[in-house]
Amino acid sequence: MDFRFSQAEEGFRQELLDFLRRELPSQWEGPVGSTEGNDWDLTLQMRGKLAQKGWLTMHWPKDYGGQQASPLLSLIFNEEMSYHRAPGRDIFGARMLGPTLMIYGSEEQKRKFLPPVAKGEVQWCQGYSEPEAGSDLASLSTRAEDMGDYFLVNGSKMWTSLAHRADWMMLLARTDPEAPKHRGISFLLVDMRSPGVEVRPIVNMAGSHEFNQVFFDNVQVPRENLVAEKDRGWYVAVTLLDFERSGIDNAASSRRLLDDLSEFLWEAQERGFHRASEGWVEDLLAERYVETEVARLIAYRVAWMQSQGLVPNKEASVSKVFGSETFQRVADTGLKILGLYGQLTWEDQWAPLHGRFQDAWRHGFSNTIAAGTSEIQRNIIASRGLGLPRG
Amino acid sequence: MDFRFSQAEEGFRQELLDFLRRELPSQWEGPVGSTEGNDWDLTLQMRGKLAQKGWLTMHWPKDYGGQQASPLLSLIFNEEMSYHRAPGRDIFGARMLGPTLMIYGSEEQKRKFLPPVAKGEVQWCQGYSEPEAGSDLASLSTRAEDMGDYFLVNGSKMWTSLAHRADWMMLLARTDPEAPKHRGISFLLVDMRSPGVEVRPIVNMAGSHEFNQVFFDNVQVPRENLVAEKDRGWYVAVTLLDFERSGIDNAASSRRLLDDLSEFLWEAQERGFHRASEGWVEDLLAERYVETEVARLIAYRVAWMQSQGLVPNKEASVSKVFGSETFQRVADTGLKILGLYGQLTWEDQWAPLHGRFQDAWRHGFSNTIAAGTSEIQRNIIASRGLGLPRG
Amino acid sequence: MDLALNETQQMLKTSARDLLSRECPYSLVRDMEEDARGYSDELWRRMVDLGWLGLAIPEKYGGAEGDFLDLAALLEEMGRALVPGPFFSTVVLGGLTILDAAGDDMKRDLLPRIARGQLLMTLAITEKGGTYESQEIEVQARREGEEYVIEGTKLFVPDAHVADFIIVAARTASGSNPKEGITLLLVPGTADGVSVTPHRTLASDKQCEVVFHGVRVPYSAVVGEIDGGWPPMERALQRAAAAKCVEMVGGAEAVLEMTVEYLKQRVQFGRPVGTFQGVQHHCANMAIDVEGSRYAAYQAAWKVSEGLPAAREVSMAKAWVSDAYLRVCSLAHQCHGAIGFTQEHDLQLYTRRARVQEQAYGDARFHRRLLAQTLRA
Amino acid sequence: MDLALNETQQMLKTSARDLLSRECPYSLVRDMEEDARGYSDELWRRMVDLGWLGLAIPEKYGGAEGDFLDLAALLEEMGRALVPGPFFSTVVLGGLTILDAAGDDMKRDLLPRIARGQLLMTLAITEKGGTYESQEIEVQARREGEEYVIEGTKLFVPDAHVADFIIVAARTASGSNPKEGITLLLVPGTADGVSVTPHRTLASDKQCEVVFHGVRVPYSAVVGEIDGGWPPMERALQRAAAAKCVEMVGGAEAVLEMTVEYLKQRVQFGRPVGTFQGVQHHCANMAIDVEGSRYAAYQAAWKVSEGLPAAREVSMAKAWVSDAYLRVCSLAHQCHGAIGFTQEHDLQLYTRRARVQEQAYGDARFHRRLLAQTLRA
Repeated sequence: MDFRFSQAEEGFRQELLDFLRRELPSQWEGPVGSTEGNDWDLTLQMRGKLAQKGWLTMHWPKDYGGQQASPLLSLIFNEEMSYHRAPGRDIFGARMLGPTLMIYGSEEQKRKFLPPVAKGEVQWCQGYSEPEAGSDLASLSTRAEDMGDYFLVNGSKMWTSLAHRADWMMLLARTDPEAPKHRGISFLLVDMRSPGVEVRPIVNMAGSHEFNQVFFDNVQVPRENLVAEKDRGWYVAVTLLDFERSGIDNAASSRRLLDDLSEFLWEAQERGFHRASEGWVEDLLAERYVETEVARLIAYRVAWMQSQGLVPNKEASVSKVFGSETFQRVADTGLKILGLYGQLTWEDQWAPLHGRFQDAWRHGFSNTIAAGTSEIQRNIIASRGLGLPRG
Repeated sequence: MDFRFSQAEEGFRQELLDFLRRELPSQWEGPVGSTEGNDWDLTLQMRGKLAQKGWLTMHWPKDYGGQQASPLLSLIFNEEMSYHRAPGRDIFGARMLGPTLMIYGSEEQKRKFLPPVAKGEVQWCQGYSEPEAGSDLASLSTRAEDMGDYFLVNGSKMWTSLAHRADWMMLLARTDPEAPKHRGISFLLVDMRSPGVEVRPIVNMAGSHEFNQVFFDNVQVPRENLVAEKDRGWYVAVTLLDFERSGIDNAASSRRLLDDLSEFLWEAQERGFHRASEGWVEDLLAERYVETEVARLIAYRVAWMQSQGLVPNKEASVSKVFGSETFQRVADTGLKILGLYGQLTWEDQWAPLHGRFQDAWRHGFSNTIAAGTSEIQRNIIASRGLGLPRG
Repeated sequence: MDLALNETQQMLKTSARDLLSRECPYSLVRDMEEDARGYSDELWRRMVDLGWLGLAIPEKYGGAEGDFLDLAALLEEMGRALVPGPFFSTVVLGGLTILDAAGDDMKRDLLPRIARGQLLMTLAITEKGGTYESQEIEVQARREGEEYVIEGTKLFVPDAHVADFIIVAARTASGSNPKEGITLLLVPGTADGVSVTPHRTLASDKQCEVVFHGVRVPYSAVVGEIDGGWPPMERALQRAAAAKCVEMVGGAEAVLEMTVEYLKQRVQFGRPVGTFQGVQHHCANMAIDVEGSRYAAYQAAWKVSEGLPAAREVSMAKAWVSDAYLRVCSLAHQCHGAIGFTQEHDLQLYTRRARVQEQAYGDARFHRRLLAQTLRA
Repeated sequence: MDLALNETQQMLKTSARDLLSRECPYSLVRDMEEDARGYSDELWRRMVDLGWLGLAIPEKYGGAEGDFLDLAALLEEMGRALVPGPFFSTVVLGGLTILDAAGDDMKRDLLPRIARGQLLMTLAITEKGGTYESQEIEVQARREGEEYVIEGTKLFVPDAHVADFIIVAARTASGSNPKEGITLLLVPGTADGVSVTPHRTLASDKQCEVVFHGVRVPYSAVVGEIDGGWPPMERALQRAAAAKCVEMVGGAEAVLEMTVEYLKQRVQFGRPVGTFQGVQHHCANMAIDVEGSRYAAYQAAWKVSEGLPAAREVSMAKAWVSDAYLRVCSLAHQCHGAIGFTQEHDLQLYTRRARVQEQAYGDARFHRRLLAQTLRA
């Protein structure tokens, strides 16, 4: 047993930290409020630089522009990027599309789609959920009619993160409406500039535009953009879903919030914010600290399993539930400690930490919903993990 | 709106308090440890005195030896009895059998069975649960064969509180094994001295003997002891179950524990038990205090509804869940505050408050299970209370 | 014991729910988040016409002579409908404080105008310490000739940006007991030296920073007794906390109902989501919290209404409801899934306000501390 | 990074589980609750024969030269099997403290006898303050000629009733820093003036009140440095807390498995209870707590084993596992229903011990306070 990272891994962490110190705007504490436009420029800039370092797709095989980095290096990468609130990572292209195409894609698809991702030149999005297909994803009804050379797509997708920035979409659509629901679904790669694609923003309760609804009106998708066999797309998607559940982002973001808060409170205490020195505050902060550290260990464990060639399953769900709920608890604790000040947003001159806690709290509601609700994760833990019979 | 009790109600409370001060052993703080033998003598003594005052069955109609007291008087009675840990109440006879017979019993049954209860001369127990029929009570399999003049009972009952003290049992047994499970059950009154009845103790994790398993081997129950029609016993039992769920006992017991603890801590603090003055203690105690007060209000609300002729349903389940969980939280909080001392039992000279908190904690596990688990109560709240469709 | 509202209160609730469902739709609530003033003249006039502004004001001052419980019943409905605007600050913070503490002249001057909806008021307590305790009050009012000169900054003052008068808790004498030497002063919102900047809050409500710079008011601006402002201020805080709790109960119940409705409709895995035990138990937990909140809140309001000592009941209520309402909202989000998280959905309107309401007039820990003090005493 | 036990440790665990499932059935655990000594000679001999007593003792002192992690792996299995008796006190509290702090003579004298199972030991820290802090240590040892004379009372001393030697933390000098002036003294359990009374605890384990009345020991009884006993005591507490966490993980996992098995078998409403989402989610929550506990505990044990600074990791682990294990037990009871609450059922054996283990070597709040101190530093 050894809880340390290797020298090489620690070396990488140091290189990454140096890189971030160099490349991020000075005094960078992460994006503030809805400064979305500027952020996107910075995101693209950073993505380019990450691609140059080869880090964007470091976990990919060398053949496809990766470095065959171990899951532990990816873990470190994600941990530090999250902790430093650094923009530029590519969840959809690098973490989801890539691994999927490497398993299911044709040689042409790999050659066409992977290099631009590795170079950070393209934005992907994920077209899975629909208004009537949330947790029950397989009940999706967006139709892709097989027209021979192409598929004709009609319907709409919901909660599509970054669709408004995306060049391409991984689309799940129904190709056989007669088949049992898991059996008639296909996995298509859709050019977002195709005629008939329309993207409408969904603004969330934190006031930011991350989600979209995407409408398809007789959109033609060439047959060569079908991944794996027709009607087998559900199984492709399921593989991908397991790449989505990572707890380290939540653990690292939670830890950062706590560190920021602690630092703020020491100073505020001296400036006469008496609340910071009340008896319950220390205990509550320490409780959250323990949780973030446990969340980190659980996430490490998942990555370590992967590094051993094991497939985390229950473990990934444990990490997802615990990480996302820890994040919510940390945000809530921060607001409870900050008291009346906690409600102020970044635009208010009195706002502590640029209103970051209320922002985290508002955003945090989605953490236990997106990428599989906590209820679904607990079902997985109970049935797949503990072997309890399905209800 | 008026949250006060009437003058008459307050007068009764005062009378009861005077009675308790007079009749309980001096400095009475409730039974300590497993001093069970003595307690039972005291229980019978107190029961006799309560009967003399007419309080044992005060909520019964005057015809049957009651005082037709309002549910609010019963509430006050139960609140003070619980708070003072006073023995002598009769849950099974007075709170369950009585109301049931008044609805479903024949005139003879009422005349035979009710007066001894009102006089405090008889102990009843409740023969419902079985080893294989817990939450799913209707799946019970104890058999009562209709032999004309009598029923022949075979099988066994589980978790029968006080069976070892009981003269009579309210028994649910299956009279028609072919009928759908709710339809073939009858409600019988069984003399515990009948040949073929055997009582075996079940000791609980608090080391005390409250439960029993009761075995029936060809026990003959005269036909006149059938309550309501044959095969209709389930509906009789369901009525009874609603009498079982009361939150005031939990609220009052919780409040008493907290009051004891607070008093102990002020003194202990002065004697150098520094833990009592740590910052988290005050907040935690106040949190529990608020919960016990909320539990009390919720229980008051149930009794008030009854006093208005309304039938609490969801409200009774809310009171049961919240009261029982509050009791567990209070016991847990006490142990957390008492630290190493909390684990000591009454037999240890260093035990704070006669080891009452560890005792409450151990007993408390049954509070969220007996008389309908918290899960079952939450199902009731969701389906009967909020109208969510059954799963 | 009587745990029901009386007939008049029931009628008031029914008519308020009816009116507000028509005239205060969620679209108005949304619009007012963006609006600089934060309320609509039309709705305000409707409320005035129905006599809501004067509901708790005695007849001799132009009101309807209702009591605090009548007002509470109305506030529950306003909380349910998320009514935007300065009703709470004008009536609960302003009007009732004047009624409680001011001399008859001031009452005769202000209360009838409040009842007629012609005067907006608020109360300025909190400063940079961010709490509702006497020792945090540092705004100074020093005597100069026949005037007080006010200097300092108040924070989190509700609706000060539209208030005709702000009742300011200012320090007029110093001493070892922070509860002494505080005076309540009636300051016109337009007085020279008053500058008001609305805060930017997560609920987009209108709490304000109010800076007093050499603001002069005459002696006659004193509300109640010189140096004796803290006792009426404590009573004002109790009224505000109790009223806020009832308002929150209205919101919490709306959230529960909205969630149950959604779960009945929404189908996943071939059956209504509401049939899954997981969300059923979430809803049961919400119902438990709503039930407890309702009676804790009304017990506090009733005590205030009767003029009985209410410190313990108010602190108990605010300690409980502050946390319970947020729990209810969190579970509602979990039951709603992604849709509840969108700006378009009405749920988040409640959630964001629940967070602000948690803090208003003391959060759970503040009130648990007060409670611990009353228990020890 | 390597989050698995090594092969030797795995083998050790497998053989321990095998042995204990045969030789330490729950019936023995129950019997030993009633037994005055609290352990069985037969099982003790088997453990000695397998070399468990000397596992973490260097070869030169007659041990197997294993490290703390090896011992941890074994303790996990002992926690799973609820092994009664003075193994923990003799090895973790006694042996490792001697190994860490004593001079070579004392090591040569004691450690081989421990390894051979001929010597039982324990460590006496806590006093009437009921905590593990230096300022609570008031037992006095004053020099008199060539002896120390010990006076005072220790509480909650595990297995003192059978210990051949008790290492006593006593105050030998007073000063402003409570961490200074403490000396560890080796006191024979049978020394004149030592009286031992086992506490009555809810787990019926054998913690003792130990009264020292004019107890005389020679200078040679000093373990380590005079007046310098607190640093090794802190290390001993860290070892004990880390070891206890691993033991608790063993118990928690057994509780989870027992619960899942029961839920698969138990049928209500015509289907296994384990199919209901309510209890499924209870089990998921238990699994989350077990998972977190395992890695928190082993991280602490690993740090100790490597001789790295471990204060933060140990406090984190004990803070987490203390509460998590109790949560696991509570949910297990809720899943088991009434049966788990009976004395006959094995679940409650774990539950009662979880409560004792929560407090041993510092509970969650104690360790969160230590943690807060390390974070601020």
